[in-house]
Amino acid sequence: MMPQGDSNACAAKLTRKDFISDQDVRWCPGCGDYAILAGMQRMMPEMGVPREKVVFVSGIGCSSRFPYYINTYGFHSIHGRAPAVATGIKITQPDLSVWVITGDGDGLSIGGNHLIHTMRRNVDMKILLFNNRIYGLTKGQTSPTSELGMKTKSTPLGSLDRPFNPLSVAIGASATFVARSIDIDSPHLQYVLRRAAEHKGTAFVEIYQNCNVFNDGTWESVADKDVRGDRLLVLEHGKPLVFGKERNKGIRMRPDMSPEVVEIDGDTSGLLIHDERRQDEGYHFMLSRLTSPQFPQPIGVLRAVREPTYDELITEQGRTIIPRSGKADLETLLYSGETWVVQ
Amino acid sequence: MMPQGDSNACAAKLTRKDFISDQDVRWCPGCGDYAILAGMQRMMPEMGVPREKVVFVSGIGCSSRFPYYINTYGFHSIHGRAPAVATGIKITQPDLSVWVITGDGDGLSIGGNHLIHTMRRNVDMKILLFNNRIYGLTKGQTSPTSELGMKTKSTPLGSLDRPFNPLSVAIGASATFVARSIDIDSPHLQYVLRRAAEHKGTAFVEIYQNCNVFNDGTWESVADKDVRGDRLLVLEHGKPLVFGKERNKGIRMRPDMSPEVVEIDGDTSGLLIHDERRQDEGYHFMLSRLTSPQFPQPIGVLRAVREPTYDELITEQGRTIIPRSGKADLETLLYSGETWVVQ
Amino acid sequence: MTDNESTPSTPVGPHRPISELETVVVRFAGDSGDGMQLTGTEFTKSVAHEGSDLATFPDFPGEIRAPAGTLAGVSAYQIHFSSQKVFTPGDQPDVLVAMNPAALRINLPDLPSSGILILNTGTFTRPNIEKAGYTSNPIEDGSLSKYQVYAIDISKQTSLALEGMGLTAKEVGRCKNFYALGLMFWLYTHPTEREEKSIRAKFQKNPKIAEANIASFRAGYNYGETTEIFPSRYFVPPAPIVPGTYRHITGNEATAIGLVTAAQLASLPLFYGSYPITPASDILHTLCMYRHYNVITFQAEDEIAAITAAIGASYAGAIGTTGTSGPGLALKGEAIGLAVMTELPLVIVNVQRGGPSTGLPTKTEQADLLQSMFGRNSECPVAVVAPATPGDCFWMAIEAVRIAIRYMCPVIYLSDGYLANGAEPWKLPEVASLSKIPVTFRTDPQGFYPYLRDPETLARPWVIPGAPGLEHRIGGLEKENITGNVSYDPLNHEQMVRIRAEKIAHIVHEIPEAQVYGDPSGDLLIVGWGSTYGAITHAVKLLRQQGHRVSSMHLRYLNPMPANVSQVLASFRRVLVPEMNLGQLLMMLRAQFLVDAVGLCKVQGRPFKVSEIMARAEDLLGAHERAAFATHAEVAS
Amino acid sequence: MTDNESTPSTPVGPHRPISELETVVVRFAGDSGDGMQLTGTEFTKSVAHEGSDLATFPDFPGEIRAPAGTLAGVSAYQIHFSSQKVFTPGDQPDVLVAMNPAALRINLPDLPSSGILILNTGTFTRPNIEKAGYTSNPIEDGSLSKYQVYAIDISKQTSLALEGMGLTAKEVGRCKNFYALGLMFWLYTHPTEREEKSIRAKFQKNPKIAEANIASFRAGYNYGETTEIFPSRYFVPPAPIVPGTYRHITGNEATAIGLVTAAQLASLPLFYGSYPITPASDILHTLCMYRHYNVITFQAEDEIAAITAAIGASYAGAIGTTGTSGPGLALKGEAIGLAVMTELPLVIVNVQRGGPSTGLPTKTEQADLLQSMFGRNSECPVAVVAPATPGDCFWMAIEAVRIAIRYMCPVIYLSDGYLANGAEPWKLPEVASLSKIPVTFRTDPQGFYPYLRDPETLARPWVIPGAPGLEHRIGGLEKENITGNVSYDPLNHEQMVRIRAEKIAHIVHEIPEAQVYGDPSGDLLIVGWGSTYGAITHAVKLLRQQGHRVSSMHLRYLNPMPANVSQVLASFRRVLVPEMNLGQLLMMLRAQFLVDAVGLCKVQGRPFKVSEIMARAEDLLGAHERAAFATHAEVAS
Ligand SMILES: Cc1ncc(C[n+]2csc(CCOP(=O)(O)OP(=O)(O)O)c2C)c(N)n1
Ligand SMILES: Cc1ncc(C[n+]2csc(CCOP(=O)(O)OP(=O)(O)O)c2C)c(N)n1
Ligand code: SF4
Ligand code: SF4
Ligand SMILES: [Mg+2]
Ligand SMILES: [Mg+2]
Repeated sequence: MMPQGDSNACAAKLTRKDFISDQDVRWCPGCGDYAILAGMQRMMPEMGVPREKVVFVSGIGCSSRFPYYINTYGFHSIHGRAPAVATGIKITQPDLSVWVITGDGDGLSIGGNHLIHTMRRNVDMKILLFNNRIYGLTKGQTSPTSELGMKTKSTPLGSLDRPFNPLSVAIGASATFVARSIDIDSPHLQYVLRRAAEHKGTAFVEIYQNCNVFNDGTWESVADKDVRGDRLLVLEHGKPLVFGKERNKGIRMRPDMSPEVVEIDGDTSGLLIHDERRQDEGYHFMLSRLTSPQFPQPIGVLRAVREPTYDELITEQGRTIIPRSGKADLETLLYSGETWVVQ
Repeated sequence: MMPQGDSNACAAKLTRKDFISDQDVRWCPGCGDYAILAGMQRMMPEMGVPREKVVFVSGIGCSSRFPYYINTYGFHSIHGRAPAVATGIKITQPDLSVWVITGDGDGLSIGGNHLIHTMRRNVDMKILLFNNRIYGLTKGQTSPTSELGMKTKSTPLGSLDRPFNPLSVAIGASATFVARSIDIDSPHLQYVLRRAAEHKGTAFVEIYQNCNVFNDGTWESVADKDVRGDRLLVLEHGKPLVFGKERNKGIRMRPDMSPEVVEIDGDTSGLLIHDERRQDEGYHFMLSRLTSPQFPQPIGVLRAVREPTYDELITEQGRTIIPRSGKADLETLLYSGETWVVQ
Repeated sequence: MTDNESTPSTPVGPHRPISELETVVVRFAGDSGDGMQLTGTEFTKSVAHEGSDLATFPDFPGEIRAPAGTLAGVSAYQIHFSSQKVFTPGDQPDVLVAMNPAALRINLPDLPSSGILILNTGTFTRPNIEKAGYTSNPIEDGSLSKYQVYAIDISKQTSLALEGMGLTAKEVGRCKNFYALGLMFWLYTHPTEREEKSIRAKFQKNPKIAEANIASFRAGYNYGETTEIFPSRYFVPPAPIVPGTYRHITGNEATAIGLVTAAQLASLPLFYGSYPITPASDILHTLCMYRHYNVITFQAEDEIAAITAAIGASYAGAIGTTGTSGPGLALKGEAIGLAVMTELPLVIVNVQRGGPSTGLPTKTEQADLLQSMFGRNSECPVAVVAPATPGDCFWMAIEAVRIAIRYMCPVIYLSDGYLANGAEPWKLPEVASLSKIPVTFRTDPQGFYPYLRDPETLARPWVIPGAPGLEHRIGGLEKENITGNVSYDPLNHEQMVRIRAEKIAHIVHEIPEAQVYGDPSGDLLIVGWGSTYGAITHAVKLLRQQGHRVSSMHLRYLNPMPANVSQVLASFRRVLVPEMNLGQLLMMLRAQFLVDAVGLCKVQGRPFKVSEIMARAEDLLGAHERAAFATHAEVAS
Repeated sequence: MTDNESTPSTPVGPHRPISELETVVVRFAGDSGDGMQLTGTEFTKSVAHEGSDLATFPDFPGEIRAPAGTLAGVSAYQIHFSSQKVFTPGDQPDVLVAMNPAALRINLPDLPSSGILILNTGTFTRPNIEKAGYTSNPIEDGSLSKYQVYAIDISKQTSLALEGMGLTAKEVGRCKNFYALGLMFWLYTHPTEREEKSIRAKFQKNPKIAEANIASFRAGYNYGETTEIFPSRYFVPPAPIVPGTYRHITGNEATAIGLVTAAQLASLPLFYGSYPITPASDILHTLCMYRHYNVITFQAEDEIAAITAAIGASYAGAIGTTGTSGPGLALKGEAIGLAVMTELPLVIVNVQRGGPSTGLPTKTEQADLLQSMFGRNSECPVAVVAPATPGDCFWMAIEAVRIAIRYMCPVIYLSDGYLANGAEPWKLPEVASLSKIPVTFRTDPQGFYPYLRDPETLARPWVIPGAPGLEHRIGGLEKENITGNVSYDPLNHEQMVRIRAEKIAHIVHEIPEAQVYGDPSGDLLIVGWGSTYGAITHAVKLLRQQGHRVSSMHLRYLNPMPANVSQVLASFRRVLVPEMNLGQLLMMLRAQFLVDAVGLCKVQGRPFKVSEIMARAEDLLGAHERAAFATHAEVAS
């Protein structure tokens, strides 16, 4: 829609370095955000999109400082509003690759409404929610993903709010792409980021992120190298739901449509087969609710279906309406309706 | 928590009339809101709660005028914020029966975030969302529940937003009680209202409501007397999912955990049995997604589970903390921390 | 005007004299279902064609349809037409057409004694009379004795006229209003052909109804012609109107068309992010008709999403605009700050309504001026403009866009409910006369910095994503001047705070001086802004005719104010500021210019009457000293 | 003071003279990890016990931990103590303790030449020096020649002192700050026992660390005692302080405790709805410790939910309060309107920070005054109060609650980042001296109307759900006076608009007159509000000592302003208004009183220096005429 100078940076030639900005990174030493930033900078060149065609939009939070550190266009907006800002950008320039970086507070607390409406509209943008289950930037209050009973600066007696499950919220809001990954599992993270990049429509990705200062080890019990095998269910399209260090456990469905964990020895028949593309969300929703300890927690792509995106529909509407509506010049605009002449 | 004069109105003796206020009702003739108001006024006496213990809170919209017409305490707040106002009321006076009246715009558009957070916290209040799939009060713009392609004042070329499914949003937000009814089916509506009243925690009820001025007949295709039988699935706890004028159809689950409609002749074995009380939401979510024409649309109580409510937890916290924390007088409050004396 | 238009082309009834009038005010009033708005606009079109100057005021009930026949359901439409220049819809009607008892009950208080009162007796049934809150039938109980009453059973007359046309009773009922219209055409000697054409056009989808309405219209006309009850007919000569092509336009339409025009003049896509709210919604309804003009309307989930999406659109190279009313503006405050900090162009349309809080959603008010100036955290200056008439909305909308782009800043555009729904004949501009709005997107990486400033305007460059080599990051944290990097440096912060303020102040160099109506100096200056223009100007005109040394200055630019304001204020002995608020412009003038101006405050959800302004002005001219903030309007409380 | 406290109880080194000083300003600066805030507060406690008057200013970096040794990571704590009354933390330090190169780099510019500079040479390694942006080692390149430099390898000294205590290197590193503290104790002849007790108390959970810190503390003390490098020690005599029990308190703590106290005095539950935001979050953190005082803290999903929940709480009979900073206040605007329309008590705490937009979240500013006055749609008046010192936060919080309840209205309470984090010794009030806040919930249905008004205050009755027979409905639409029914009546609307304004204006009858510091009339009046109190008062004190006819008036009530303001303003030749904004109170004073006051505007995210105010005052006293809005501060831009 906009006039553009032609790209001088040939996408093919880009490397990770090209996506490192000149700003020095200001996260606490040891913060999980560093790994996510690195993963993104590694994945970016593979997208084959020139830097000037990429925009990162964020709200406010430690996570939301992300755009400063990646050498593309960036907009560090206000708390919770990044999806709305990004919507305006994407509608105006549908050919941009638009990414939203948000946190569990920014995206699910103050920004929850924009998040679900963006997913409802299926605006073509990638939303990465860094979930550290705490407010980092403001130094440690509960967030909408903090566990019930968690003691924080704002809940010294323990939090009384039941947490959101970000994936369930996304599926409830009819998101077309829903995935999860982990800051410290960089190959998996890059895979999920690539999948998000490839998806047309709103791609929602929850990333387990460690805030080593205010909520250290929040994901240890599921994401630590030594427990992962048993606590995480790595989803692969078309493959049965198998997990466990020895790959000796699987997930089956009871006749009443509830999931159960079963021991398997090699034979995976009867297990649910992961299908990220099916339309009916009951299955995807069920996956999103699987939580440790009874169940392994799923990572990977839960749901990925192609539906018309909001920006496509708008562009399409323009394409079809403009010819139908005849001349669109100022003369026609002004001299319409009932006019009369005074001599 | 508050000092109260004792109730002079003995709940038992109350009748429908006691809940009719002196304000003349200002809805368009023929509006579905009248039926809902009547249903509520009929149900109220059955609750056995004295009028002064009931508060209706609303936002802005035609539906939100509701509190003026029912003779209890009422607060017609601002657009979208009713659940938050109600939360403050309920926390302060946990013994009140708190009802929120909202619309598809008030509750799901501007107020979407407060709605999902209230359900997440499971604050004990009943939320009735009058869904007419249009903005009535502002004279006919699309709402978040308007169908894709719907032509309205603000979308003369057809709406480009995919609609929310209110029940799915609620289940995605971990609501403990989720139900649906219809303005024109008054026995069913009163049943659902009673169930909501009985539920402890956030009870979310979507009510199909007709706006005969700006969106007349929006629910005809499913709710009309003559099609209801085949287009609606009336849920009853413990009963198989059977529907159809001749009760000759049922809903079964495929091995891949997707629902299918099957013809039955009397024999309901193999059909899913409705269980509103089960913890895992996959099944309830699947129900929420059933939509005509492929499926009948469920009405009744989809989900009803008992979990600690936010107000209970706060009260409980107070009960446990106060003894533990010793004297709570001003002397102790002020003369704490490190003090020193200047003679 | 052409001859055939200047005199009525239907034969004039034999015995009836035609008296010429300079000015007439007619009010049509009836139930919402009676189609009074249509009757009014049809009559207005004819008046315009006859060459009178005119102003109209539709006054419909709250958002929801009230039950038929109730006071809450009364809808009215007033037209003021004259052979002289017309500034307002008129303080009070000369002729009141009341289609039912409720309409009579609500509107009669405005009718001066011996005013003409036309009633549809057919609706004065017991239930209707009671619904209107009358204990007895006013037509019979003599309570209307001081008016010239014409009691006609319009309902019955209409059904007689439509007999045999095969219409349902309901359809017949819907034609009543054209009977009344016909009667007015006869009374004011308007030609009927044009109207009949217009009716056919309007109902072309349903010819049967079209013919029925025409029959009803003729019946009304002929009733006047044939019956003897009207002693005379009237004729209002054409007014000296600037020649040109005219169109009847409401403020909301003009605002919408102005925005589209501005975007076209800037060769930019127009992005309008909005969340519906009375009385601004019609701007959205109008704009969404212009998709083929590269207009994108985005109905957001709330006002905050609407404005932040508009900010995103501006960032991406569209002209981002957002529209709302007072409560919505309050919600947009934080985001306006983001646009100020990121120095992006943005137009915020605010159609003011009665408040505070939800207030009186359908009524007019001017009480968001100070909110527009200060309704955000910290020092957060924006430009503020305000149209003076429905037609002026077109021009000020273009101004708002021009300023926003040239200075890379948000502009708040203050309309109000009265302008939004009020209509006037609007002289269409020559397209060629509209000057382009220059836009340059920075594309050259050489020496580029995001906050490099244009020495003249202090504006930063507008760079849009997609421009290779200019990748950069902006946001809401304080920026280092030039580089745009995040900076906590104390001196840089102070410098930026002052630059943002100066940038807005600089706009003064590119806006016209404020016009003074009347002499450049005198005893009293009446200062106004926004929709009070008509009432103030008319009041000043009359006061001057009475020989008073009174002038007026109407501010269409409120921040910054035109350069000559201070000098104009200094040229008058007293300064009066009539506003539909408690003295907001008044406060700004007193603080900025230390002038002992006094306010005339009316906060009743309805516009000033000319007489109210004249009364207050005469007091002041009577030179009694008064306390600075003392104010009084039609009502003292 | 008791004897044993008035002189140091450790033997004084033989050859060192003790010179008495009236006033000292010490600044501790180091890396965030160095524990400078703890060092500062420990020293402050000792100073307080010694009986000096004092003021402190902590200055820590932005929200996120910056890498060790970087400029962004520098944290500082300044204390000003004296045998005279102390008003501010001091313009500049006499002594600067810099624990690493970055701390030196950032703080050195504030140290006057020949100031005392104590450096930890152990940290001046090449990498650290470079991180600080030095090209060469400042200790060696002579760039420090104009200061009294004491270069000590505190790192090494500490590890020597802790040898054999079985500590990790990291643990040893954490003890450095106590070495510096010990040195200061020696230099200012403070007794050591009390401090050692205090350290044991603080680290009781970890005795090993406690002993290590004590050893380090002693080592520092003995270093001063045994080495000869310090020519002399100092002694600051006790100040004439009002006797009583004192407690060190920050503005945020005082605000929280004030709110709890007010609720207790009103025998109401306290409801605090808030969404975390710097610098207001600590109020939430403090209040959530008081659940057993019937305090309910509700961390809402956003600012709008926070305030609307508070409104619900007030409606249900708690005292509803909400707290935020500028951007959050912008979001609350619409909801404040609801509280104004429903006439419910509500306290909105706003801890101002640097803006606009996200701005400088950790820095102080005073630029939300006009937002507080006008940041909502339509005519929407609220009361506005502002504490002057950290301790005053307690008193004004009680005032805010008292006014909100008595007048059934929202009250905006304006603190700022400087008050919020700044601390002062606070004299604890006698509990008995605190007067109850009367509350009556209407429970009698006889003659009840929701908007029946108290003739004195114009307040409507506070009825809470649960009261039988008083069921009624309120909301955001305009109300009919008395009955509270929805009303679109024009005259009722104007009456209600004026009643809401009068209700706030009436508060003037129940607030104290503004105190004038200095003579009641003179050449110059300096008017201030909020946290500028200390700097202004100190400046006035010094100016008067120089013989100038200067006084000051500090406004703790901004809307309405005290009754005597106009008369006080009229009693001075010139009026100067120093503000950390571009002239907001200035605008209010000029508009309301038509006084040609001038502003001194500093918008740098940091408080005024006494010298800046004195300089501007001396200009004005020099009686040169200046344009009304001309302003200038430390920096001209
Ligand atoms: C309107 C507004 N309210 C509150 C804040 C304060 N604030 C900044 S970030 C944040 C939450 C950060 O938490 P999260 O989104 O989880 O990000 P994280 O720092 O944990 O990465 C809050 C409350 C703000 N900047 N603006
Ligand atoms: C802050 C704010 N924004 C917008 C409005 C205008 N408004 C009032 S009601 C409404 C939507 C009503 O739709 P819905 O909630 O579906 O209620 P309905 O009238 O259909 O029952 C809107 C946009 C408002 N009153 N306040
Ligand atoms: S506070 Fe937590 S989330 Fe924020 S930068 Fe530090 S470690 Fe990361
Ligand atoms: S507009 Fe629609 S929803 Fe509103 S009152 Fe009329 S019919 Fe009912
Ligand atoms: Mg977080
Ligand atoms: Mg609706």
